[in-house]
Amino acid sequence: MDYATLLQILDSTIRLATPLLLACLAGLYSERSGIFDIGLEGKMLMAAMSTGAVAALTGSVWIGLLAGISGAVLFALVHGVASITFRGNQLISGVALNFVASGITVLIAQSLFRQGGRTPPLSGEARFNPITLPFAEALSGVPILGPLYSEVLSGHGALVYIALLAVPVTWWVLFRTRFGLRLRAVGENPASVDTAGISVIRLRYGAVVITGILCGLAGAYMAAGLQAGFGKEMTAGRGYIALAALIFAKWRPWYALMATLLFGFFQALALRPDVIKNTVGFDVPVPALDALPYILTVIVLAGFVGRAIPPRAGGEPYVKER
Amino acid sequence: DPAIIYDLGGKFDKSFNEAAFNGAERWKAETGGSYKELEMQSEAQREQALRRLAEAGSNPVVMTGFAFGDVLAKVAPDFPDTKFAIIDMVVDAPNVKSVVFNEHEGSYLVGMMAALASKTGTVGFIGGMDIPLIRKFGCGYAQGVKAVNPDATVVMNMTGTTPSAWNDPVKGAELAKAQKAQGADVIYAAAGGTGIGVLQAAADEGILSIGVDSNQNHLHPGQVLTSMLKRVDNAVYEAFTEGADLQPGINVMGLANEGVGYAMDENNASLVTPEMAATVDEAAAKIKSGELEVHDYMADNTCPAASF
Amino acid sequence: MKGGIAAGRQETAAPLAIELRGISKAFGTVQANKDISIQVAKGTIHGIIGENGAGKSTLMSILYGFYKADSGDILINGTPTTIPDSQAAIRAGIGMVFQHFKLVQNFSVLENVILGAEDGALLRPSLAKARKVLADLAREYELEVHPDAVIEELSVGHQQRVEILKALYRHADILILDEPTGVLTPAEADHLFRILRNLKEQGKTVVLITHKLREIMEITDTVSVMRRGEMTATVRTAETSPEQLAELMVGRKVLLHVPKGTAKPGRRVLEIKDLRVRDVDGVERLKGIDLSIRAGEILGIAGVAGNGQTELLQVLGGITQGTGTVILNDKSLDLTGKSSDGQSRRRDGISHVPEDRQHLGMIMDFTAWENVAFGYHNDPAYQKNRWLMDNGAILEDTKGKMERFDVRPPIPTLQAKSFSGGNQQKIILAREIERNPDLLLVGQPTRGVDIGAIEFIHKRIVALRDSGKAVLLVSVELDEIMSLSDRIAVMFDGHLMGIGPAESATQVGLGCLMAGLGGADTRAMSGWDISAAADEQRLSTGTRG
Amino acid sequence: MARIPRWADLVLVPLISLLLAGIISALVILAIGQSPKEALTTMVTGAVGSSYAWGYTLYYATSFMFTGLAVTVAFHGSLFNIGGEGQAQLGGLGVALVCLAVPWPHWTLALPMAMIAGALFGAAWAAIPAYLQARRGSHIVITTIMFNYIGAALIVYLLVNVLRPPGQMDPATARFPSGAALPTLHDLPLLGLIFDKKIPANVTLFVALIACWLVWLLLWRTRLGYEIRAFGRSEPAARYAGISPFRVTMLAMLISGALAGLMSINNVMGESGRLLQNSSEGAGFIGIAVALMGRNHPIGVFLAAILFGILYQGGAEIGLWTSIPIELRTVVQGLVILFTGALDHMVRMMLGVFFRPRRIEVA
Ligand SMILES: Nc1ncnc2c1ncn2[C@@H]1O[C@H](COP(=O)(O)OP(=O)(O)OP(=O)(O)O)[C@@H](O)[C@H]1O
Ligand SMILES: Nc1ncnc2c1ncn2[C@@H]1O[C@H](COP(=O)(O)OP(=O)(O)OP(=O)(O)O)[C@@H](O)[C@H]1O
Ligand SMILES: [Mg+2]
Ligand SMILES: [Mg+2]
Repeated sequence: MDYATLLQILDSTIRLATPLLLACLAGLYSERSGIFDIGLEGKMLMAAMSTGAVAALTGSVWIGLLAGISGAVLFALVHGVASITFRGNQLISGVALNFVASGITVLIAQSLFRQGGRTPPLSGEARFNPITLPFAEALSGVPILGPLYSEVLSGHGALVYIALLAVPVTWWVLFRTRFGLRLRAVGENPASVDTAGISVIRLRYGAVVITGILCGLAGAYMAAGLQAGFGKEMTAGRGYIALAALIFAKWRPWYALMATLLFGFFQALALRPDVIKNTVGFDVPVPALDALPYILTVIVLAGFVGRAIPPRAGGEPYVKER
Repeated sequence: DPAIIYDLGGKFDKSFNEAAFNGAERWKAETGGSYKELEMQSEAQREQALRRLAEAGSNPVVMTGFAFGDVLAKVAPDFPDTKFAIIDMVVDAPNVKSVVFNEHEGSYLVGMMAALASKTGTVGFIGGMDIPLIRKFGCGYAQGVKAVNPDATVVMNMTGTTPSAWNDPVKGAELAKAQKAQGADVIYAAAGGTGIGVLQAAADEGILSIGVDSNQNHLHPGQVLTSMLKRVDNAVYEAFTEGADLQPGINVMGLANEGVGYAMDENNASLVTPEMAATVDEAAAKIKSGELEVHDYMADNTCPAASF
Repeated sequence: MKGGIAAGRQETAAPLAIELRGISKAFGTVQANKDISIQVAKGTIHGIIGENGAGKSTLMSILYGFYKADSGDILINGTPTTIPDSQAAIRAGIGMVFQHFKLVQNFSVLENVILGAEDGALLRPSLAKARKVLADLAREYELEVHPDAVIEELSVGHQQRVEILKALYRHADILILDEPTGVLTPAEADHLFRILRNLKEQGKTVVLITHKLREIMEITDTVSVMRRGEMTATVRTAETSPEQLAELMVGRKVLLHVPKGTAKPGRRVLEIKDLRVRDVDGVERLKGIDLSIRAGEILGIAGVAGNGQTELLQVLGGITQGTGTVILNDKSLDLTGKSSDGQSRRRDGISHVPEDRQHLGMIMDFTAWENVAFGYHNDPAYQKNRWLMDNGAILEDTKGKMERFDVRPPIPTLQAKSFSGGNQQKIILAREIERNPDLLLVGQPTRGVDIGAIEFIHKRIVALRDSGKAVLLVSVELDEIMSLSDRIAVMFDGHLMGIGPAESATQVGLGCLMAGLGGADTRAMSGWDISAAADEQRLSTGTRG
Repeated sequence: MARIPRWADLVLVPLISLLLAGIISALVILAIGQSPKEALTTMVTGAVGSSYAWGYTLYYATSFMFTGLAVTVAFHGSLFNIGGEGQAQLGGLGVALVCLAVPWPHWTLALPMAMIAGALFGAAWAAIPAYLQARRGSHIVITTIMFNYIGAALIVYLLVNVLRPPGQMDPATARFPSGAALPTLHDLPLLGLIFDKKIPANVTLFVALIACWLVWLLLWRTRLGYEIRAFGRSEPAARYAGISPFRVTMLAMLISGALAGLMSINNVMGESGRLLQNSSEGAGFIGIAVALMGRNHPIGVFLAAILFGILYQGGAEIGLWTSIPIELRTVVQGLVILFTGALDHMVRMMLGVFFRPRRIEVA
């Protein structure tokens, strides 16, 4: 594999990893607070549709982004009401909301635009256009690192950088702020938070809303960054992959970056049969290529990560009085 | 009244089923008639839908997609008075009209077009799922490319193996970008909803794309080189027009009878020079006359110009 | 007379720190507290005793704002105070150490201490301040814990210190401790009492819930007795006796010491040679144990929790693996785990009452009858045929067991978690003892169990011995070990420090051995075989000290 | 929390939950400018309005019973098997291989063999994730998701390159011999009188009912079931009782995979008569919802499967015969899961107002 090819694959890795990363961090907040969320997929879908629809209607991607975040937060709040206020089963609530999102996005898009559940193609200001990082031009001549900076890091939509920035920010929030301390505590032992005089419910709602916001960013990136509009089921299982990455990352932000980049890299690699053929020396059947990221994930899980211990109070509603 | 059943992708898939829908709408607009339409959601429904339409007296019943073949073979004998038309599949029954397309011929032409437009000598093909029908597209395309430029490289990718393979524009876009990185500057997408992503990414990256089934040139004016037309709309239109007098038998829609072709309109006028059009039209004429035969992947599961 | 004068002075002079008036609380249909009133004077230590489920924890949790009372008033330092949540309780100067600690297991001590009492949105300043304050508190009250230690690595005793530190860090003037000594070794308990006296001297008020009358007598000024959700009496400690308290608590006379005849040891049932166990991290936890138990004798293992007793029980019970020789009734047991597990041990004649009843001994979500089959679900008596279990038979069996062991309520279809701790323990004991094993392994049989039940449990264990069975008893309660055992062995750091007859054992001597020390006190115990390691240990600590 | 009588909990709560889901669905339909009444009538007549409708509803319900039971068995062992989709598809491969291998003379011979093959293949696809969980601690949720994708890829590869008869367009196997065709309810004596038209519901329905009963027996009447449930509640306690975590994890997952694999006698052998790609059509995922809604009890699974059969078939009818997009079906399914499965406490609290708790003294 030559350097240019590597750069292209890395470039692709970043794009493919970004929605995974945002969704993974989203799940991190929720699960760290003790609320399991298999509804990441649904929230991303909802955000993608809202972004696509509103950006198409207003012509502004930023208004679209706001709409996308609102859509995802709305779903997050329903999940919160079900699992925090009414102490429902968090897995069921997540599954249910995925179903609802999968259907309602198409219903809304169809009744708004009558294009078979798609939103109209976005262009210009209605999309996240590539941002060229400072000095990208100037540095592109520097050997090795120059192209890495100008071709791989530079030239993505704003949300890619926001996602990358979200990693240190999440780390900082989690481990350096009062909110983070309480968030981690409430996911491990809500009673300790309660007896310390902090509202478990408020904390968990806070976490769930952050989850919604990050899912909103993920969905918006898919609809208005990677793509130019929403299409039915366009998240194509990325919410589940993000969940896998979250477990892989053992609920830690920097690991989440690693895990999603790894998944993104596998996915990007699978798009290059030529590279794989040159590496392994024979033609790999197309379905095997498609399955490659998943096979590699299983191998990595079997070989490198031991038992991942989820936040101890995860999945259980906080009930004081039986 | 006639009826039409769309396959799983749905009538707004911007390609195959949408073409059928357009044909039905054209018939409706021209004749003022009315028709019934259904969209499939699961395998078990196919039979139900066929029977229910036949029982309700719809005639003819048109269906899009090879997946109906098996079921139609079971159902058609039960309704000898109803005429059926199936697109993309041959079903041997006295009341069935089978319409198949020579997609390899159309794909051959756009393959030539791609090779003519390419400056890098590398062009791309992105299919939805790795199934024989898509290989038929890809194989015709590759032959066309090689006919113009024997040294050209055709980069081929398939999107996936689950149903989302037809509906993953994001992956389509990434594939297009990956192909561009391999030097491709014209990419032909035969991948349903995924193709939308391919065309989008090609437009974003400033390279050319080729649409499929319907005329997709308008999606990105000036950036879609052409579209491989599969006149499903004509097939539907004709079946509707023939009505209850539908002629059973096999109807092969090729270049010769305008069943396939490539799209020219104001959106791609600037991209296709008269010389290019002339070269392609010349080949089209040869195919029509039988002078040039494009190899059909389905004939022997092999392809002279590409390896699957 | 003297007590009367003291009390009189207290009543007039000392203002009340806590006054509860007519507190009632129901959980669903269970009336946990019924019209309870109580007064606690400032600067005193007030004890609360009562059977399991009497409502002690509930009452104190209401005071701490963890539960909301259905009715009643709370006065703190004479002022009526509403306590809707723990934040309000903390503001009112109340701190509470719960029966089940409310610590975040994977947080450091510092993080646990500042949780909810941070000084700002950022952690760093709070942590730095807490580190200083903690050091001061540690000095002032003998409450040393490493501020950066992670909770799950701390012994329960140290975890408890963290809980107390949490309360003091929040400037608690009133400290509630719910069964604090249930999990502590005698030394740790003594240390705790020193701390409590110290707190009292500083003018703080302490409320202490416990089942141990010795502690009530030793440290409290006044004591309240609760029974079935009601407050039955509040008396001055100096004016009462353990027997009277026990009767108030249970509503009948209780034997505080089970009378037991002399042992008639028979043949050797269990023989252990050079038994070694490593934990998951490869650390050796049992470092070569040799001992034997005869039929008709109770061998008590004394020791501070975490010195290998758990590993000993678990390796004998077939839960973990080890090396060495274990011979049961002339049959060598497999310790590798290849051909043995809890099932095969039961077939060989070993029953096991584990230390941790809620996590090992039963399944909390299972019904009582399902738990009675737990571990014995392969018993042919419980099978209808080759494929199916005979649930009816298990149910019948359970009814009998519940009756014989006085499990309350005697409803086999109730889930285990709806029974109080003492009754859960009785179910496990019924299951294991009625198997009539050749060897009964029993760990902490009365931890957190009220005295009525303790009496019962002790009786059953003695009865099993008298029927000619061997019992291996592990307990951190020295009282229990000394009153039940025929012979006592002391464990320290995976070694046996000494073994000898119970009659000649002394509290002090055992205490030294439990700390890994030999010395005069231990040598004074006649008939005792003291390990050489004990004296070596003494030398090394001697040079250190 | 409010206590309500048992009958109210069992009858009123689900009914009111369904009603709430219905009301929200109606609002959704109104919001997209369609008529809820039309949707409801189409749905009801299309799913339960005739024996013909039931023939479809029961067909789908049969599939959901298998996948629901699959999730249930694993769940009791605290294993969240999301791999039903892949296991069902692999089960379909097993069924297809058996059906194609021999020119079966009669379905009664073909069915047992196909069941064995389907179950074996399904179990095999669950075995690797199970092993990785039991021995390597790899999280079963992730590995089963991954195996869904890997399974789909494997099936497509086999269908396109190995099993597809030459010249056939579909990525599908050849038709099974007619001796391997399962009789539908229409073909059966007596039942044929009720189901007077060709319908997909077939004898597999009875296999599913037996499976419900067997799973109930397994979980609550056998030692293995006892061990699975004990292990699922507490692994340390299971060790104490001498229950081998490895054995239980493996067996629970193998049974789960086998149940998912068995589903394919319904769709592959009973309905389509050949193996298509994506043969499970999402039934594996719906099985999760069915199990969760059925409270992981076979009777609950049975009822939930019927309910989802109704929603699935009724929703399809809406998609077919009205101008409301088919996606409404997914929305309604989601709302039903949400209200019956996750917001049930809300309903209970609402009802609690009517059933004032009586206080009894502490015993
Ligand atoms: N959170 C709760 N929900 C429902 N019932 C409860 C709850 N906590 C306690 N109870 C019930 O209230 C009663 C009193 O319980 P409480 O814990 O106050 O007893 P206790 O005196 O502390 O007993 P122990 O000595 O076992 O700790 C018991 O019947 C118990 O089952
Ligand atoms: N923070 C801690 N983390 C881990 N282990 C600890 C910690 N504090 C104490 N220990 C361990 O507990 C044991 C006793 O510790 P230490 O000497 O601090 O107790 P202490 O405060 O003097 O209590 P005591 O009065 O009971 O002796 C030592 O072996 C020590 O390693
Ligand atoms: Mg208590
Ligand atoms: Mg010390």
